Amino acid sequence: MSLQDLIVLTPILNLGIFCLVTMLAIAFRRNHARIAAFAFVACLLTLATLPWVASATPRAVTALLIVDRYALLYMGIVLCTTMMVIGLSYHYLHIQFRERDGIEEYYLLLLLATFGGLVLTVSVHFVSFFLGLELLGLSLCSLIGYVRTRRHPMEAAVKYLLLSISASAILLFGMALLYFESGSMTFRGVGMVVKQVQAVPGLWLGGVVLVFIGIALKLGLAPFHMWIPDVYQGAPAPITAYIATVSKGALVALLLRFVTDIGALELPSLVHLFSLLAVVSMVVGNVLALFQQNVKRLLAYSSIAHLGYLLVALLAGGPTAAEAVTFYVIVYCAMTLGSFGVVTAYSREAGDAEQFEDYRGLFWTRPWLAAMLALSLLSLAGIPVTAGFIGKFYAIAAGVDAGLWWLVLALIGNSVVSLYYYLRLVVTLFGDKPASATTPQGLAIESPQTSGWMAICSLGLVASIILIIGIYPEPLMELIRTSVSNLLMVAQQKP
Amino acid sequence: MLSTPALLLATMLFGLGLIGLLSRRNILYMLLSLEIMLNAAALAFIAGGARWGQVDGEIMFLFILTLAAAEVSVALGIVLQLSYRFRTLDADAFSEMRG
Amino acid sequence: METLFYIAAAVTLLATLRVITHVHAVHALLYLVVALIALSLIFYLLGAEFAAALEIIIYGGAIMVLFIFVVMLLGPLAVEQERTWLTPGAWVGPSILALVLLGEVGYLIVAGDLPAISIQEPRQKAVSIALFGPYIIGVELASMLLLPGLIGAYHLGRRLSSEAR
Amino acid sequence: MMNLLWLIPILPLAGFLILALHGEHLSRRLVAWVGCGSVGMSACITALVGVEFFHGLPDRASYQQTMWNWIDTSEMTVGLSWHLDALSFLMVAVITGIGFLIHLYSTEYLSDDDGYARFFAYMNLFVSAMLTLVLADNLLLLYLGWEGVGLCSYLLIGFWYHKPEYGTAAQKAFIVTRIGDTAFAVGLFIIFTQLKTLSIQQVQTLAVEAWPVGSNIAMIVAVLLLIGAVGKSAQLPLQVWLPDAMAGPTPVSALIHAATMVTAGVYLIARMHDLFALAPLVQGIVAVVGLLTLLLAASSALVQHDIKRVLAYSTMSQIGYMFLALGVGAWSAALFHFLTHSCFKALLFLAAGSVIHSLHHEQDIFRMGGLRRQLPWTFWTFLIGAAAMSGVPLITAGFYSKDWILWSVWSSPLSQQWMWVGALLGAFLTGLYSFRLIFRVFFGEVRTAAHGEPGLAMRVPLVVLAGLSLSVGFLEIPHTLGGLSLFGPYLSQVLPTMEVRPGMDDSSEAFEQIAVTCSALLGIGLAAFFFLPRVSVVDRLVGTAVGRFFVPFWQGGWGFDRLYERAFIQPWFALTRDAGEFLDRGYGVLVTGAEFCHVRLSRTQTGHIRWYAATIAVGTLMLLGLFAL
Amino acid sequence: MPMTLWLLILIPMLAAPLSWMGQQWSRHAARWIALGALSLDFLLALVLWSQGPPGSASGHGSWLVESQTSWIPRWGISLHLGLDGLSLVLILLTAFLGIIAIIASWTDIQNRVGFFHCNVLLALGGVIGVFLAIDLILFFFFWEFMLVPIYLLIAVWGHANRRYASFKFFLFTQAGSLLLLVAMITMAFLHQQATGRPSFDYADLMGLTLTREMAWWLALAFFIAFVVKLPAPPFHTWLPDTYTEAPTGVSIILAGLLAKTGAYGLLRYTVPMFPEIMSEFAPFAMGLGAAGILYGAVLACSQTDLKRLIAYSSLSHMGFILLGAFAMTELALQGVVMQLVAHGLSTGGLFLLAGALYERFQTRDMRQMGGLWKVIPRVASMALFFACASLGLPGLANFIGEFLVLFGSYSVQPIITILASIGMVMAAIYSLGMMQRTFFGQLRETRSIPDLSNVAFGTLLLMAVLQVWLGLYPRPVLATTKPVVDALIQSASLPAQASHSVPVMPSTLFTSQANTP
Repeated sequence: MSLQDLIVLTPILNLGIFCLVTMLAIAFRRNHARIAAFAFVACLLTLATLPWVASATPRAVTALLIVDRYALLYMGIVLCTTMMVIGLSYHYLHIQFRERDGIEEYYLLLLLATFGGLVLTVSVHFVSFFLGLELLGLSLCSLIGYVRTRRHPMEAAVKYLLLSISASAILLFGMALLYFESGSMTFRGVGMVVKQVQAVPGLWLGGVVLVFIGIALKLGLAPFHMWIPDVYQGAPAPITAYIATVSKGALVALLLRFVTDIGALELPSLVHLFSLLAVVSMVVGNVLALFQQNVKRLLAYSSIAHLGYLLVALLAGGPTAAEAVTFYVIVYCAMTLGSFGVVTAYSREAGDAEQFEDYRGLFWTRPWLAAMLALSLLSLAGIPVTAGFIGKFYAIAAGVDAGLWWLVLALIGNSVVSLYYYLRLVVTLFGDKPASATTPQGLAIESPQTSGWMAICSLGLVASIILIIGIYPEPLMELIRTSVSNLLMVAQQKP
Repeated sequence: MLSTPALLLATMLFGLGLIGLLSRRNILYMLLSLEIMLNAAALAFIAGGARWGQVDGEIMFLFILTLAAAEVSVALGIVLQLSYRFRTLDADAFSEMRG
Repeated sequence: METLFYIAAAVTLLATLRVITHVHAVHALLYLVVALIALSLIFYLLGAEFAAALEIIIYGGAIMVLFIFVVMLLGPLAVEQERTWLTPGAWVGPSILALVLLGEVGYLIVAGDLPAISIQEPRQKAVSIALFGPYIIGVELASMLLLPGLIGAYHLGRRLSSEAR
Repeated sequence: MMNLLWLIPILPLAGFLILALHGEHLSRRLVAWVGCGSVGMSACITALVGVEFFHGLPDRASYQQTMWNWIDTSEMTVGLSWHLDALSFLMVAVITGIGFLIHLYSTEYLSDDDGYARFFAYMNLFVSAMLTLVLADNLLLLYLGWEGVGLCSYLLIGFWYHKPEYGTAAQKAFIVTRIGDTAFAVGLFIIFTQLKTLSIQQVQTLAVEAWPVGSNIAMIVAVLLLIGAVGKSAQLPLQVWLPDAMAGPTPVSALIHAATMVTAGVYLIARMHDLFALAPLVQGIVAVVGLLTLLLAASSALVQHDIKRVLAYSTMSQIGYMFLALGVGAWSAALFHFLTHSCFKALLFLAAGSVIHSLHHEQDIFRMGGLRRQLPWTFWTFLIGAAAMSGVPLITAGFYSKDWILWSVWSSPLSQQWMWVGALLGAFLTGLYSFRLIFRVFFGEVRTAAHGEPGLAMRVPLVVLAGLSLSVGFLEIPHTLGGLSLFGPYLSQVLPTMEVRPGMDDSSEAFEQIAVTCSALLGIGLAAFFFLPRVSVVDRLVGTAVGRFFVPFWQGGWGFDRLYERAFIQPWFALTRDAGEFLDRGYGVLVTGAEFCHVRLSRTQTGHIRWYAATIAVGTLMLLGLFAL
Repeated sequence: MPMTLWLLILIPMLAAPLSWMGQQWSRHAARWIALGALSLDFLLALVLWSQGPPGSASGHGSWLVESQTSWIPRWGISLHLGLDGLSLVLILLTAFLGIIAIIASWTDIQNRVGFFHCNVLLALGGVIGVFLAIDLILFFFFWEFMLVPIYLLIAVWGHANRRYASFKFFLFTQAGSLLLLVAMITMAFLHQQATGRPSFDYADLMGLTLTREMAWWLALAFFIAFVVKLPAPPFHTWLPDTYTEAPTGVSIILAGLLAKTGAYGLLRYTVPMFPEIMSEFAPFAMGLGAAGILYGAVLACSQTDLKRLIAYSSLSHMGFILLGAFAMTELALQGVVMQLVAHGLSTGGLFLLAGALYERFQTRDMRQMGGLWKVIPRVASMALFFACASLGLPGLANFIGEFLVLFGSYSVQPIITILASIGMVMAAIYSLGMMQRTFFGQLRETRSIPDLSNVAFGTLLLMAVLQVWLGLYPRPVLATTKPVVDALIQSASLPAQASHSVPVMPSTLFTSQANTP
């Protein structure tokens, strides 16, 4: 561990130290606002180190990590998203925890999860991969069940816990098989085996498939998507946003690196596996979302489909694919944050606003909130002027570039189908307010008239990001292009 | 070399764990089954280490152990909370969210 | 050597089978402990004696105890089963399996021809060097991993302060 | 003076615009002034133009005037241009002259109608469109007028819109003629594609150069134009609309469905005579169509109850004569008959209108009778009209025109003997049904009391038209009777004169004329025999088995309406009964399918952790099996 | 000068939020703002029209006015606008019909007025953008952009079945346009393969040399995308529902303008980009056009819902556009342009009247009407006029459009043209049937009903005057678009020679790089 190593690890170290400090701060004195601000600043400072670190990259730190621009970019995504989630969470928690009983650990767990996410982005080794993933997963598990007084979060926590550990077990077993076959736990080392022999060893292939299944489970790709809607629905809204964005974004970063390093796309059977996962995810996600009446579940299903789109881009391989995937991740994070952010901002003490009925006529009572949700949904649907369009453009472009015609057709077909349910929600926003304002459970709706300035600021920021990317994506494209070329360059340089 | 039979054993243990996970309704048992699966993975790593004469497998085992410890503590926390609130550990009872 | 391995494997499998089929939590746990011990024997046979030791200490010791602790805490869910815990028949299975293992270990000690000993330097040293050399980051991460475990368990397992009153 | 030509169609159009946009706010008197005045001024200008046309132009060839280029592309240049020659001048004169008289008549006839302004607006528009039709220099502009008169016909038939059956009749008229128009349009497409021009003059010259006689293309074009003409002129097989068109006010029937519009087909064929000459077979078809129509219509006219329907069928029949003449190459004869027919048929309709007017809109001739004394003006004018139509020799115009046609049929190299026989039968029938009408309406006992003679505005047109019906025939007197020939030479500038078959001399002409005269007089006599006696001979005749078959058959216009109802209208309604569409249902299946899939897939989301774990296990095993083994 | 193009787009777009806010100032502020913005646009377009001598502009490649700014160089996408005769005519139509639509909504829309006009302006801005963009992605941008406001307009202010209709509209269009997007991207990549840099520029892609198979698929995608919007069977089933359920003003925009964007796409992209394929494809496309004419007409005859009838008649009219666009003769193309304008005016008028009727009787069912001429003669007479226009009465603009198309198509596909002509008879049946059932016959209403207001009547009269003007003197439109039409025909005949010669590098064929800033 040289000084240089420490420098490139600054972001991770910084956040790790902040985790510890936050814990101490909580132990010292509980104060919701202060801790929230503290966590926010932690992310902000970490974010600030990224450009500084960039000059020293790329650099491998031990066999476990590699810090390159690609990783830094994803770190940036993860950190920005976390900051937004913190912004959204404050008011939400304020309402949920009237008793002020143990709110503060929430931020600590959030920071820890983010820490795990950062580790994932730089991992090139099974150990760091696995540990990062578990850091993220365990923190999330606690966060999902954080509002432990309500039934749904607990139910979601149990489901997430059990299924996520199953996923870890499968992943670990796959890794073990790969290790058994190749004698190496670095991604590239694992990939070397295949490059040296003519026929791909079955055990190796099995290991890779298991690892992919583990990742697919965490990402919620069909047919391993079952837990997604339940967890999304049960988790507190800001955490749902977090699961949908940070955990997936970081994992995609890792997946892209893994796929690139082991050269998975050179093996037809793995390409077929990915194609299958992509198509099934798109179809299943969209079909399940079609007539869904619960907004959070609907968004969950849509996220399954979006991961499918993303896989199409990933499958294309090559520089365009990496670019497309990264772009898509950014766009996807922004619009998911936007949609779940509105759910968060519109939630109340009795529970999250998740029924369609809650949103009927929202545009006429709270136009900005509704506009934000509409914008996010249209972005998810891929309508121009929103970032979603450019994202979809990129995905299609990658697919076309690689000549994946059937996948591209599946993608656009599914986009059309998905439009239906997004529009269903949008049209609800513009509907007429129902006469009797009760939820199906018979609870009177006291629709909140305020959402806290932090949430509003975050949403505004997200909206402007969606619009800016949608209208002038060039700077972001350039950034991604340089970063991604780094990933590929490293991949080619050091075999 | 015992590494290949060990891998076989690991696979069988993994399978047994999986069966346990699928067949038990009590969350506690499901957790136990998961522990078995993790253990199986750990065994597979050890077998890999033995095959290549490396210590990496063992090190991975250590980390899996750490995970198991951390995970069990969270899991048991949840189990306790569930039993406080809902007076049941039947996994099928927690299916209010669906569709 | 190989026979030992296969016997231990058989014990592991049998014990594990009982874990997943047994209806009583404590019994199942007992079987699991047996399985873990058998597994640690296998680790040992594979040359990973450090892992074997940790398996028993941490897994068989710490984690399983945690489980048992929770089972005890579960109160109503455990109370009804308390009577059945005391039946002596429940101890038979684990005891037999444990005895088999004991025999194996005894044989190993008596036979003395250990595969691990054939490695020149002590295994733990290599593990330690690797652990604090190339895997230092892993160790740090693992230590961080315990933090969410700690906090999660603390937050989730705790009752509300108002409820406690 | 000639450069005022453009005003002729434009003035009525201006009248239309004034009345349409502002008519409701004008007094009736003013409306009448505008309505009649515009047509009257048109007539005056026609007269002025006529003076110069007859004196100023060398050889009275033709005069052209372009207002502006209507369609102006590099491939097609079509001007809004007028073309005046002998043929169009004849038409213009008839349209403006008779049109003015009928307008004048209408001022009184419709004096207590709500839609006074609307009526005159439509009438003015009609005159304008009709003038456009006949003055058009090119086929596209002709088509504009062609469709325009169709529209006005539609509007005027459905003038009393509150009666649904009138509306239906109007629709029927428009749609049936539109079928013809469409064929006409296709003809235009072919002409343009082949000859790259639509100018009538150029089309004729180019066609003669480009297409050999009897060539397929000439035949096809001629047939298509013929279908157009047949539709407009209510000839077989598109004749079904005309009897129903009598739903419109009587002046409308007089102007549109007797004097002008229905003869547009005749005009078209005459206009394009060179083209038809290229297709002898089609010309033969024209003759046959004319002959068949004239017999069909004449027989149907015999048994109608409605006075206007009788006249409608008689119109079809007389136009049949014109077609027959055109078919045998007697272009001038056809147009001469057009001229006389316009006068006497307008007269008959107006007189019938006078009857109807004074009987409070009673149209059934079986409820009329003995009106001779109550309505002497009407009676005498009607009598003159009927006589002209039947071709009472020497004194009526109808005699001279019909005689010319029959003589042409007799002597033309293009005709057959049986055609002449058929035409002769037609002449007989004409006398019969014309005087049936006279005897039914004006003789016998009084069945419905009339409330007095019409006023001056209605009487003047009647008298003028009666005078014309008697006099215009003298423009062309066969040389067996003195041989004054003004009309034929006048048109010879535009239309070729018919060559007579060899071996036809004065004696055969005299014989032929005697036959015609006899048949007409026989018809009148038979009518007197049948219908004059109090106990009608006819009733007994109708009672016989033959009568029981033929009377309903003829009344229904030979069953064409029923045939079309079965063959076209009912299938059409069957086709359009369902407002949905099958393609939409196809997409509906997709939606249902998606819904089905959604419901099925939703059931997999049970919420049970163990089920989820099971899917994971199964999924893992399957993927491992698929891709790793 | 180039900025004027952006002004054309930006005026309505910037006025949109203003009119939304205007709601708070006074009841009619939103309407006046919208009206003002569109009038300004209209005037601007008129100025452009008067300035550019129509004869000098020669269609593709060289534009009357052009504006190019870099946007996304990574993909070779630029903000490239270009105006030629075709776009000019359509922009004039857009602004005009926009004004009409706002007048039509004056009494129709009473709630959420500001937001309504905001959406109208956004949609119109998008439409104008579509007509101006000559970068494919920019085109697509506007193409999609206009959907959302239109969707909202239908979904919020529509009639009873509005949700269904709005979904159908959006889904169909989106399906088509995503195909289009894929095709566009493919072309950009092909350009990259050929020259080393991707480009979405119209001129660049026009010159692309394609393999036959690839060209076939691309052409198909370009065809379907635009035909869905046009629409023609079997992609039309969104049309009747959408046109029917939309509020009056939006129906006018939908039928008058959105359908035109499809036609515009066919003329601007599909036909000139793949001339060879299109010439092979023409019989099929023309057959589809004829099928649309007949199918639409038959269904129009079956309807009892007034707006549905108009909708199907609109489908029928659009068939002529398809027919003409693929005939690729000067006459047919001129006819297509004419039909675009004429159909906008005639259908706009009819929808306006249907809206007026709905406002008065709260029904669109013709079975519940009848004899209305007596009560509301102004509505009736205007309906008569527009029915005549719709059935293609000579002297009105529709006639010019339809006949030029038919004249132009006959030389190419006689049989199909004859079949299409049968549509003229059917047009008479449904148009007159509509008049008969609505205005003629026995009167059922006994209460007194106000006739058209002077403003509405004046508006309709204006449209009628335009119909007559263009029907008798179509030269302004024909002359303005002549260069475009000539260029189109040239591009269609070009490959016949080019296919035998050596493939030319795209960049040498068209010199669009010259005007890159």
